[in-house]
Amino acid sequence: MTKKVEYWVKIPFGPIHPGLEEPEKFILTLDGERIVSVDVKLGYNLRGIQWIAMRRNYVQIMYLAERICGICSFSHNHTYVRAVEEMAGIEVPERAEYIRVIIGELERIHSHLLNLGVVGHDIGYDTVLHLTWLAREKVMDVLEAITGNRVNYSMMTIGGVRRDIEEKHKRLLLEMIKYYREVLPQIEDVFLHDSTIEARLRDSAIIPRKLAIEMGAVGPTGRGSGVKDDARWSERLGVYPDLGIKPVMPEDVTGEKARGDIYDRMAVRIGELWQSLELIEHALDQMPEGKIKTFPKDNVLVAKLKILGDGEGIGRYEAPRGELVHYVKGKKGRDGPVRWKMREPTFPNIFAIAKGLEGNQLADVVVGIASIDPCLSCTDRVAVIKDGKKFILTEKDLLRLSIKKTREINPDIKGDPTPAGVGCSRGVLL
Amino acid sequence: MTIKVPADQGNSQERKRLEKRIAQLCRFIGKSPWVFHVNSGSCNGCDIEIIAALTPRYDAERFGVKLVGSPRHADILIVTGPVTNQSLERVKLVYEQTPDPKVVIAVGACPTGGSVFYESPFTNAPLDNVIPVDVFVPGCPPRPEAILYGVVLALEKLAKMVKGEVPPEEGGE
Amino acid sequence: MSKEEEFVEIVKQKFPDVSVVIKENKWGRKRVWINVPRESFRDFMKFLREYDEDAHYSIAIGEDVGEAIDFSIHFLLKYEDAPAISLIVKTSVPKDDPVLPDISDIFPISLQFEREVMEMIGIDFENAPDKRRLFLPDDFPEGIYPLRLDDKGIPEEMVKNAGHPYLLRRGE
Amino acid sequence: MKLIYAILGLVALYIYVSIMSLLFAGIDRKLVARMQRRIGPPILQPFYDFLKLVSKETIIPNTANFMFRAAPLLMLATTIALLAYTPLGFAPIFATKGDIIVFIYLLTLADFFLVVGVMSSGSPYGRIGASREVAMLVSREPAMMLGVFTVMWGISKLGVQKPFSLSSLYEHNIWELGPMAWVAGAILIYVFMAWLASEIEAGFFNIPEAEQEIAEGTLVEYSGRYLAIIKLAESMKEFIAASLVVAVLFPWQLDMPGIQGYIANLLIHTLKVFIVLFVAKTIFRTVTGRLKISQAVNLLWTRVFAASVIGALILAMGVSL
Repeated sequence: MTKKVEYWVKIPFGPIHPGLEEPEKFILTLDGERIVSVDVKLGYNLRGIQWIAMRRNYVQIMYLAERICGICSFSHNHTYVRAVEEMAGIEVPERAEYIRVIIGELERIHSHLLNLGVVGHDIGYDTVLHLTWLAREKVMDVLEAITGNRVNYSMMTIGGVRRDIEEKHKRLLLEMIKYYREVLPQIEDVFLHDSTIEARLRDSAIIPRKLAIEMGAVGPTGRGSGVKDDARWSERLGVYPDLGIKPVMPEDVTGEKARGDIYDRMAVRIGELWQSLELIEHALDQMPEGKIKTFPKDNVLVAKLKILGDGEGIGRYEAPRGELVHYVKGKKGRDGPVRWKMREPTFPNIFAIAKGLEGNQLADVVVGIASIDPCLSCTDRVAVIKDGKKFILTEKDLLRLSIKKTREINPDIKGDPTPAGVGCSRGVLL
Repeated sequence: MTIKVPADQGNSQERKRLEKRIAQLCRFIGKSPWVFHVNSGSCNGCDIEIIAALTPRYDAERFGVKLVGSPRHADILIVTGPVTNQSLERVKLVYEQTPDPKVVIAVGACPTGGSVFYESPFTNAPLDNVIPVDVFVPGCPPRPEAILYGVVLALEKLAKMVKGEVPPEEGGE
Repeated sequence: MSKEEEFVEIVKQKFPDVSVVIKENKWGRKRVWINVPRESFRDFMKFLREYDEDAHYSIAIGEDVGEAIDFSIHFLLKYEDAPAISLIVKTSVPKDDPVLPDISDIFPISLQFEREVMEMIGIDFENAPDKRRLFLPDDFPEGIYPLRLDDKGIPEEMVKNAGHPYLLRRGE
Repeated sequence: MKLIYAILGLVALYIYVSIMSLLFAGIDRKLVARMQRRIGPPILQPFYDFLKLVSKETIIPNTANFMFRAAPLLMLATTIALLAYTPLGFAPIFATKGDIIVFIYLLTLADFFLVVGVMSSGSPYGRIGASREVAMLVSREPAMMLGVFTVMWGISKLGVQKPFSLSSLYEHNIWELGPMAWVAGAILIYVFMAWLASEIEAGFFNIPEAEQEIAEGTLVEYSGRYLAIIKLAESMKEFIAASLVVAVLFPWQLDMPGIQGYIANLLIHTLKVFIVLFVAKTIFRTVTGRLKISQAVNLLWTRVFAASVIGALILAMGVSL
């Protein structure tokens, strides 16, 4: 193999970067514009949630669980509550299950529309951002009407739901569904048939099925690569089976086999938007009357949990970004859990996309990362402590750091760059 | 000609002349505030509300607000998140890079008092002891209208500060 | 014979010294809890890989239980048709020599979970390909493992307080 | 004596074009916002941006050498020099034989100075932006040059005082060269529109300033006064590039004598430039997203250059028969 001299540049990507909404740091080794290898450095978002949880009781942790991530706050709350209910063996009334489904699907709609806009924004297509976010305001209004807050709606409590869905909320929901039945076809048309988006998203940042299974990719990222798994379906969660839930695969939306590129991930998200609308409709008309929580008062709840709380519980739920798992271990006589750990869908997806990005161009990095819809605030749970010894990484200047690094690691090209990425960026133009 | 207003300049007459010079030049900052968003470990509930403020329904662009990509171009620094230990250096760095007449807005409960992460040893929550903050917008997350109101307040404060009424160190009213 | 019982039969033949329990929660979801001694941990993982090629490694939990450290992993097997087998494999490691075999060649994603457990609880996975820190930045003091409950955990004076009124009254 | 008039004319033109281009930038931002169902900033927003930027403190990275400071000024200087050769509804001030070559040379020189300034700033983001800018620059010029030279050659066939000069565009125009030229004209419209879009980096070609990927691309290091100068120079370059397209393809003018003639022609020309820029920039920016640099270069070579070659051939056949 003739010795090819290549000039690599290492570009730190993040942590504060307009393209990425959260601080994460990808160190990209570039050969010209082609990415050779990606190294992920997390930890900018650590707030010590697990450590704080050791000092809180069951009810206080619900407020902590919901502030792990702003966009999927209901999913975290829902999974934590399920884990505690499984550990303590608490029954949930039928009506509360249906309300949980409705709020969960509303949050999925708002999170998917948000991600469609961000992906459109990342390829410079600002009109898509503005129009999808305008459409998203509709679901935010409905959520605010039902739960009182646009983001971080604490609807869940252990053993049921905090607020009920009255008659006027039902009318609002039906009217919203009618509104989305008109708007979604346009958004779907933009994302599936527009030439620019097709040119930018087809065959870029590909995650093959084998890599997706190895890296345990979940949610739209996994399903986009052909892994047929949806936590609500594989867990037979609550009332989802009788609402007719099944994982949305790219074949049902685009008609072709899943290729694992950004295009398929977007197609899965659009398919899920349609599915959420149907789920809400079925839930609305199958919802029985009855009470919405088993323990009316919270202090009664904490007292009961002190007695019942023994053993371990696993909660699994399909957050908008993928399968979310919470593990709670309780001991009798303690009003808080002994151990609480969560694993967010972004954690495996980040390492899957890091592998998937190799061989692509720099321009694909932001879109690739945005396509798995990273929620880094979920991913970092335990933070670091800086004690007396001040060890300041005196980086004089954020960008100057990259200059220093580039000059430091001026490429010693002894190792030959073997790009593991598959598929070259074939520009099919209009 | 970068005008550095020397805080404890000997003859205050020379300083007053400099300040008048700045005030005369800086009156346009109110008309075209360019915003740079700094996420220091936030749960991005506030970040999506900031971007929602730029989208059609709340539309901050009608005041000329524009989200820029580098701190060099920014006038307003919007900081969200409880300043985790790792982003502490980044926040200070970005603050130093922003050109001079600048305003810092802390959006959300986390920079104000560390909301639910108040006792965590890993966050140095009130943004005030990291960088001087001009406006705190409370709320978890604050509504887009509250963020826009915060921007307007910040611009008024900047205009007053530039005219010299509000001494830049203490917080003013 | 549901999928769980069938799986448990196979496990019982291959690994006689493993304790297996099937628990069912209030709404009828069965989970298989398996306790594996440290020695047969690695070949149990190999067996899982053969049993289901697409096994999904979902979460790894490190836990400080007084004198030992528990390490449990949740797997999802046979999720092609509806109710998948939800399996939790538990092993425990004494505190004085917290060493576990590394399984990142069988499940590549487990490397990241191991890196996290290494820096948070202190279990050492020998011959793990990448022992760098995942979440903790480089200037984190060596000996401290944040999630430990004993002396190696976060000392009291590191607890900060961002001006919360009630905290002050409790005299902290 | 004539020189003093020329310089005065140049200064007047400079003031006029800078105001008009900033005005158009405001209208453009307003229209794009309206198309995205937003209210959008006031029309005079670019003026406020410019004045605010002038009053801001300028930060110079200490790794940047003197070229970093000189580049914006040189860029503005080349753009002003460019004004002397641009056809603004009347023959350019220094119209000589073959001044089309000087025009294209100055146009590319302005971009070149920006690239040199960014490279000297030393930031890898800037370097990536600069390399993208050069890739775009190289791949868009040939298509335009081929188109302009063929049109000039066609017109000089009809007997013109100064062949190959931009002033000859106002004596005869492409549409008088017979029916074959009309077909060629249609193709050349596509070529020139694509060239204009890539010159002002709108829509598909908004790659060097791609703020998502590489943090504001080329302009990442500039701030304060230098940024203001670069923004002004860039919007003036937009106006000049559009006026070249208008002069070549839609050159119909009133022939009124004296000063009123100049002013009337100038106003008509400005209106035409606004329409062309509206199509090439506003609509294009709203409807399309950004391509990858490899796709953009691929598009410029395989589609735009090919069309330009075909157009030139048809025009040549039309003229020679």
